[in-house]
Amino acid sequence: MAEKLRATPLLDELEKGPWPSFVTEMKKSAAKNPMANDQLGILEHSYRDKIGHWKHGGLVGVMGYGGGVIGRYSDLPEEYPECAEFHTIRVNQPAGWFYTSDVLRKLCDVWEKHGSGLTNMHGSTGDIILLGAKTEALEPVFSDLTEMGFDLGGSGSDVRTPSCCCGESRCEWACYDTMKFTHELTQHFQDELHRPAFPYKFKFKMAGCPNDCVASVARSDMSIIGTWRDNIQIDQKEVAAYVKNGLDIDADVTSRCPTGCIKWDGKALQIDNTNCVKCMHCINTMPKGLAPGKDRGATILLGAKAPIIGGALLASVLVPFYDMEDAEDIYELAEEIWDVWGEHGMNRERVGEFIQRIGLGNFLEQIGLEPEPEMVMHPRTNPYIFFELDEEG
Amino acid sequence: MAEKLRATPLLDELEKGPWPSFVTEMKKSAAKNPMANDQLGILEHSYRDKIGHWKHGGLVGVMGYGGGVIGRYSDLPEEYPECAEFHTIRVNQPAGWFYTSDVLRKLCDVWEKHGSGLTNMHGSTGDIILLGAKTEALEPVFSDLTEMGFDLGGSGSDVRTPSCCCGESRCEWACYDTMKFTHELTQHFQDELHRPAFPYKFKFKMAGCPNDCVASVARSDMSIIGTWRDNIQIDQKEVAAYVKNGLDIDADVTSRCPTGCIKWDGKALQIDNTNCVKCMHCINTMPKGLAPGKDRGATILLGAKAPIIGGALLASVLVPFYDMEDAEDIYELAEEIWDVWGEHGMNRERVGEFIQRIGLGNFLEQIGLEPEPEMVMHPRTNPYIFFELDEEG
Amino acid sequence: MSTPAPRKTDIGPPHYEQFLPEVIKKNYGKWKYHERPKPGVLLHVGHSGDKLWSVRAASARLMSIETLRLLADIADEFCDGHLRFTSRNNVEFLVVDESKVDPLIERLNKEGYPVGGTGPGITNIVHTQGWIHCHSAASDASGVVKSVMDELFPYYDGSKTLPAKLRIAFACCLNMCGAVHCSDIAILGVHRRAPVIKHDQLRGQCEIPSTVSACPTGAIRPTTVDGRETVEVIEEQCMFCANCYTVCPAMTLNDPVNDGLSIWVGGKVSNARSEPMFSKLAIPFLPNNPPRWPETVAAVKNIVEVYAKDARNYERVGEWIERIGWPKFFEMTEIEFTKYHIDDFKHAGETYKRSLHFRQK
Amino acid sequence: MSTPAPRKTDIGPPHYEQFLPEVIKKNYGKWKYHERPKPGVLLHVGHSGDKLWSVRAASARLMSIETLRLLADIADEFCDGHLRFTSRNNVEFLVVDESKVDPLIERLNKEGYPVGGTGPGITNIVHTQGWIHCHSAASDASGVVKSVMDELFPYYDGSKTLPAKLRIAFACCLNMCGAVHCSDIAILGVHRRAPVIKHDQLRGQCEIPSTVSACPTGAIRPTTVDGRETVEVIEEQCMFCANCYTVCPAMTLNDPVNDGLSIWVGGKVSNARSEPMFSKLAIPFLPNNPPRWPETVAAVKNIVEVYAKDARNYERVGEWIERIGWPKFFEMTEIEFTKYHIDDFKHAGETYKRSLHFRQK
Ligand code: SRM
Ligand code: SRM
Ligand code: SRM
Ligand code: SRM
Ligand code: SF4
Ligand code: SF4
Ligand code: SF4
Ligand code: SF4
Ligand code: SF4
Ligand code: SF4
Ligand code: SF4
Ligand code: SF4
Repeated sequence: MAEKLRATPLLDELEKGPWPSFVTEMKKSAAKNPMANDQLGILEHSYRDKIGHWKHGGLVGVMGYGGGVIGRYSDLPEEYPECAEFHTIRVNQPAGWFYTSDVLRKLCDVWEKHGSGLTNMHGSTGDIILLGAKTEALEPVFSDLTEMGFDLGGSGSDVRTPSCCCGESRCEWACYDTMKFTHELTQHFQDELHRPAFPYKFKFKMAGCPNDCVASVARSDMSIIGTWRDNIQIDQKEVAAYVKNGLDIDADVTSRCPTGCIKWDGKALQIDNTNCVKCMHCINTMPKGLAPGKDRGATILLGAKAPIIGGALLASVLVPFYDMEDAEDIYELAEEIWDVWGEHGMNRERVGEFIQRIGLGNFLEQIGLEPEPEMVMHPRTNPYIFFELDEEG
Repeated sequence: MAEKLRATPLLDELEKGPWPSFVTEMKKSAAKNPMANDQLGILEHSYRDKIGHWKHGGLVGVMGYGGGVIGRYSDLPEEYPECAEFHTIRVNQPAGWFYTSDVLRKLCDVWEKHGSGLTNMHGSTGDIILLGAKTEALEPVFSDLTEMGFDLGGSGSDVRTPSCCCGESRCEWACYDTMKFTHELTQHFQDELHRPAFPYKFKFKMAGCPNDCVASVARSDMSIIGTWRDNIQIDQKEVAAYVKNGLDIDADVTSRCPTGCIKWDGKALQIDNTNCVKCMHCINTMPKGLAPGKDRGATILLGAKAPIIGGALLASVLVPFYDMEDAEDIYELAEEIWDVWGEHGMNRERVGEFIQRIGLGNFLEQIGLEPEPEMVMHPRTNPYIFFELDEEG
Repeated sequence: MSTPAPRKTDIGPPHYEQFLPEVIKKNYGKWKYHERPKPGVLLHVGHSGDKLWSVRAASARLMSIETLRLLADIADEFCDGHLRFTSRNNVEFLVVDESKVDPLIERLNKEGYPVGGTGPGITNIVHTQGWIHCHSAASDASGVVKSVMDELFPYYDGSKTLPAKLRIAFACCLNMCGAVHCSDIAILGVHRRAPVIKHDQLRGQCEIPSTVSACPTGAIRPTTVDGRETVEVIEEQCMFCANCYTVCPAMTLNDPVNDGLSIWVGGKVSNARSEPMFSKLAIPFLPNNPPRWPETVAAVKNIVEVYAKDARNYERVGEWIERIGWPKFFEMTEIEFTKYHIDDFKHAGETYKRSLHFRQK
Repeated sequence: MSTPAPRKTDIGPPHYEQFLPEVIKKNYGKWKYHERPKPGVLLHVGHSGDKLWSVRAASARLMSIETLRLLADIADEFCDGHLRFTSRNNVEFLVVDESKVDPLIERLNKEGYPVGGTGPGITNIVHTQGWIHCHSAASDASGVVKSVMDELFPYYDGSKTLPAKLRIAFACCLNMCGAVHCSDIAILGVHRRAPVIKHDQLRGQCEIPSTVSACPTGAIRPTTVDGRETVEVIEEQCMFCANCYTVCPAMTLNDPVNDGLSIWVGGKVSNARSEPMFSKLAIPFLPNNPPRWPETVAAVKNIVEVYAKDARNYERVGEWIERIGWPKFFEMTEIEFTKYHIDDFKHAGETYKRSLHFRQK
């Protein structure tokens, strides 16, 4: 059915210019879908009065799940009745965000049938976002999705949809199989993902190497980043070729090594691997010449988050080197952490804040890990040590 | 009068070895002075039972002064009656700790007459410490001291005895006259030094250059450190001579410059002075070849302290460059600070803690200084800005 | 009437393997190196010698199913229907036949999904919902992103390059779903007015104790209005974090005049050379000026251009600023340094300059 | 009977100028450079060509007036009675006649005040009162300092040198009068037992509210004992800071068994090369073992020797550790890393490692 598009003089400005226009996208849907058309109208309204027109969502969702749907109602239901209910469905993406044209079309069909026709490919956490459904459409969408093999992602105080870089599927630097691990982890924690039971959200992100192409160190409660322990692999001939082809190896590579452990003597590259901190820079600059070592695994870090409410955190080192062959043990580690955090964490306290509150030393004790100097930038500078009372000198 | 020395089998061990022995010093005094002899005994007692034997001091002092004396009583008055009262007198040292033999002898005479004969040359803050006097001796000591031109130092919540490096008197790097400034400052603030009226102590320390030989950045509420704005003075001939005489100028100088702004091309030293951060390292390594620039002054920093009770602080930049020709204006700046801190500071809250509590931005506003980026390591990372309400957008 | 199929739950995502092209299955974990043959194209070469061209195209992230179907058709035409999305919401077409690369690029450009975003330059902006879908938004997301990317487009399509990757992120409120806290340049929606309390709504929807305790600065306290229990806000203590609003919808912060955007710089997440860093405040406030937010676009462009001119190869924005020093950054960008730039939150003291290591002016 | 002289107050310290030797008055502010002709001797040369030899001698800081008189006599004999003390409590004799330098050194060595402490090595230890005079002390100061300096003496008198200056400080309690918070190596007295409360004394000498509020962790609360008001301490919340004791003498922390010493490393205050840094915890606890504290002496010596072997020229202890990394420091010194090393105070989170930048083992 063809719709008469809402007038959008302000938004029309955003159809100009070389970058793909979300307004054009909205109009594409709006042309066929009354919900998308009203959504276009309400956005133009926001552009006019410089204010959003969405209210807090109520508790909407699908049966038996506590997450996966973000409820949303507009505050102008009379003017834009078709998008008065405009819920978002978070659909768990396949690991690595790979699709075939077939499966994409099937997703589109489901969404054409039940929703606004608008999507986000993808949400910041990694989900496929289906944008704009009425309450009554939720169960049918869910049933059609599971039918074609998809399931919902996380929302609320649960495990959030894990995501990962493409890793071994398309990158020569991956130190473990991020996609396999992510898929299996997601399958393993289906219950934790769908039924919020934590003090707050818990995100996993997996990156194959220290370049961290999925920003895990900044955006996940548990960040698993590939690394290696042995020597960087060097192909001296290829290195020499880079130099010959114009790479200023002193200015751009060796002088940029954070520990100065790499030297070029005009002929060969020497790396003092005991002082390499696995930053990736030299490898990044010469992908043909250098590669991570062969003894590979990952560093596990904990506690990244956005600023609400104690300030943003980057993740901090929990396990300096983890052999990803025993990847299953990470499930146990995660469960150990959830037990402690679940019992002692406060409502809306992310695990990173929780660790800061109780102290990393105590936290390690409770989850049964030994303290290691790799976990800190430096030892304490203040003398306020909680010596234990039974330690009589 | 000759004393029979207390038996000190444990302390006697500390008369061995090449380093000057404080036990020997104590015995020297103890041989003539019963107070020092009992002090020797009580220390041996402490060595035996591994515990100190001093109690909190009461309020002792000299008439009209609120500071300068640290009262001290022993908890073993019966066993060591002569040092049952063992107060310390803090005497304000001459700036730079210069003495003549004459004046030293006069000090000794006063102390022989009234006290234990033991001293610290000097205390950590800088005072001459006269160690061990009875309450009744305090006024007489004071009167003899002032007679020969000395006065008491600070203690309690007052200006503490200012101290400084030897500066221009014996150092080629001094960027202002630390001793003159310290003497005049001390004279100017006699009232604030002798009559505690602040929330807590306030220390001044003056260093002639960024080497900070008086540790002012760590140990003073107001730290005034000499620096310069123009180019480092270079004597290329002398630089070349250092190199010729074996200085490894690349390893030891240029590669150690924190901003990499200094280069040696085999013949001449080039400094990109716009990127010099006045660290002193290159100058330190070649005192004949390099010297601070000619446009000299000081950076004023605020707020260093030991850890009680919020953790130790280093001082932070308050005035990036101050022309020490107008040194007098610093008195006004200090008074401005004391007014604000005096009014809003809590009891036992050092000025550094106070600034952290109210925020450096607010503090600057209250003392009437403009914010400058040199005052911070970097701008804020959290988004919690207290926008002012009258600033309607 | 057919009997309904049994309800499926907890099946998790489909297995990725079924969506991978053959060349990937074969070379999985066995890639040798990559090259960037041209802007927007990555060439990965396997130890086997196999080659894979990934052609990266722009996307508005907000996409109609019409567009998804178009992309599916294009994928069928050029690469057996194989495509993926990136962690920054670009689309990558996975091509094994080199001869299809250029025609694919041409087609994508024609359809309005230009190719680029690889190597040292600017790629897609990670962003959030804004006025499209979120109740918290202090600004729109998509409109600002579109306006900025239009202006910076030459750094996307490769007609201009930068010293290093420059990652921009956008979040429409302090919750920072766009994870702007670690971006080279971040644009962040901010409120600047204390919550206006809808007392009637509050009575129905909120618990007073949890609303009071939601406030990190203690600005909210219980009170009575018209004889009924509610809360009030001590405005001077409010830092506009909106945590109260998350907990209680009656504490509204949205404001047409005082909401707007702030600009942050110098964050990163990679471990390359330097450790991950937070973004730092550059500009505390710019007005909401739809549809094209010219002040914000100009501010971002200015920073990009100053950086482009002054930074060294492989030097991310934060690394560049650490080298030249913050005073120089403010001087070169002609951005005013104000008291708002000086941290006054929990660890503020840790950001004060505690040495003489700065350039004298 | 003579009338008493009018009482003088607020005269301040004597003017330094009267104590300066002529050569200093003449060259004040006009020194050109200095050299270190031999250990313990500095030669300053003025633009005028004038020369001043400063001969630096050790001191126990705690000095009898007998010794001060001896030093005065020596000064008279070798340098017109001119001497000064340094910011680290050494004595410097200010000599203008070069021929007197060596005899002076000989004399000082003979009298037991050996010459040294200049250049890259170890100079006098800044320290505090300890059991000599302070009520707070968790250990003696002078005894530990003497024991350490005896052992490290070769680094003082120049028979051994170090890569750079190595500054040691000692403080006998957490008040840190020795300012150990920024030293290459610091020795710090620590209590490890919660305050024992002398209830009788408390009633007479302390205010209960101020005692309660003195505790930064809230470990102290009001209670009644034998029907009278006093306080109690929740032991698990006590971090042994002794702030309560400073405020109320009845809260005693001194303990013969549990008091002892901790070792800290890597602080500095100069701006040379790196910015000033705090000292960091190396060893949480070593027992009080008078008269010579062998465990502490051995611990300090070990750190000095590992540093001496591994550090580069002009590399202070903290700079060396930053280069090699803390894990390596613990490995090389064979010091155990424990949970006590992990900060858990106010800004603890700022010390966690938030990157992959470390050496894999
Ligand atoms: C949809 C999405 C933004 C987007 O456009 O992509 C989103 C949207 C919302 N986020 Fe988020 N967050 C989204 C990714 C993130 C991320 C990024 C990430 O996961 O990598 C972050 C930063 C990382 C982190 O987790 O800290 C993030 C940090 C937050 C926070 C702050 C949490 C904190 O601890 O600081 C909140 C506030 C809250 O939880 O109450 C929040 C809350 C919200 C809510 C539910 C609003 C609210 O107050 O309840 C938003 C619903 C918007 C809507 O109407 O759809 N969202 N949120 C992202 C999820 C899509 C997906 O599932 O793929
Ligand atoms: C004598 C001296 C140590 C020495 O042997 O040299 C000393 C001795 C005492 N200091 Fe101190 N402080 C001395 C320099 C310092 C320094 C170093 C400095 O000034 O450069 C510091 C660190 C810098 C600072 O000010 O923070 C220092 C930080 C403290 C503190 C912790 C203050 C804080 O804010 O963290 C206290 C505790 C207090 O004030 O209650 C303190 C308290 C004390 C008291 C008064 C004990 C008390 O609890 O009341 C000590 C008296 C000992 C006695 O019986 O004589 N003393 N005190 C130093 C003064 C001598 C002089 O006047 O020259
Ligand atoms: C496709 C993608 C991963 C994915 O699974 O989706 C990816 C793919 C590659 N990244 Fe990345 N990175 C991707 C997001 C990231 C992110 C995450 C982000 O931006 O939010 C980062 C961290 C950014 C940060 O630090 O803030 C990231 C930091 C890097 C780096 C480190 C750059 C640096 O100097 O800091 C490299 C190395 C390099 O560029 O030489 C790298 C290198 C690469 C390589 C060369 C890896 C390889 O051998 O295949 C890939 C092509 C890079 C290019 O575009 O030039 N990738 N890369 C992501 C593409 C996003 C996009 O559409 O533009
Ligand atoms: C005499 C004294 C100043 C005073 O007024 O009393 C002094 C005098 C000199 N200092 Fe200092 N410094 C003195 C305490 C300090 C302190 C304070 C402290 O240790 O508590 C410091 C800061 C230490 C720190 O960073 O922790 C200090 C850091 C320096 C430095 C920087 C060293 C570095 O690389 O970090 C230099 C430069 C150098 O050594 O090349 C320096 C250089 C000098 C020079 C060469 C300056 C000159 O041209 O005359 C003097 C002889 C140094 C030597 O002993 O080798 N002086 N110097 C102090 C002697 C103390 C002692 O008895 O040993
Ligand atoms: S994180 Fe490393 S392994 Fe993963 S895509 Fe980026 S560069 Fe490749
Ligand atoms: S990976 Fe980084 S730390 Fe290691 S050698 Fe290369 S540049 Fe240096
Ligand atoms: S601080 Fe500077 S001016 Fe003062 S003595 Fe030390 S080196 Fe000389
Ligand atoms: S003083 Fe320091 S920063 Fe300046 S040129 Fe010399 S070494 Fe470099
Ligand atoms: S950043 Fe804020 S406004 Fe934007 S989507 Fe997230 S919660 Fe909503
Ligand atoms: S916006 Fe934040 S600071 Fe302001 S009242 Fe609400 S919770 Fe408190
Ligand atoms: S450090 Fe403590 S014990 Fe030692 S003198 Fe200072 S206050 Fe007294
Ligand atoms: S020692 Fe410190 S932590 Fe312990 S009770 Fe006293 S004030 Fe509290």
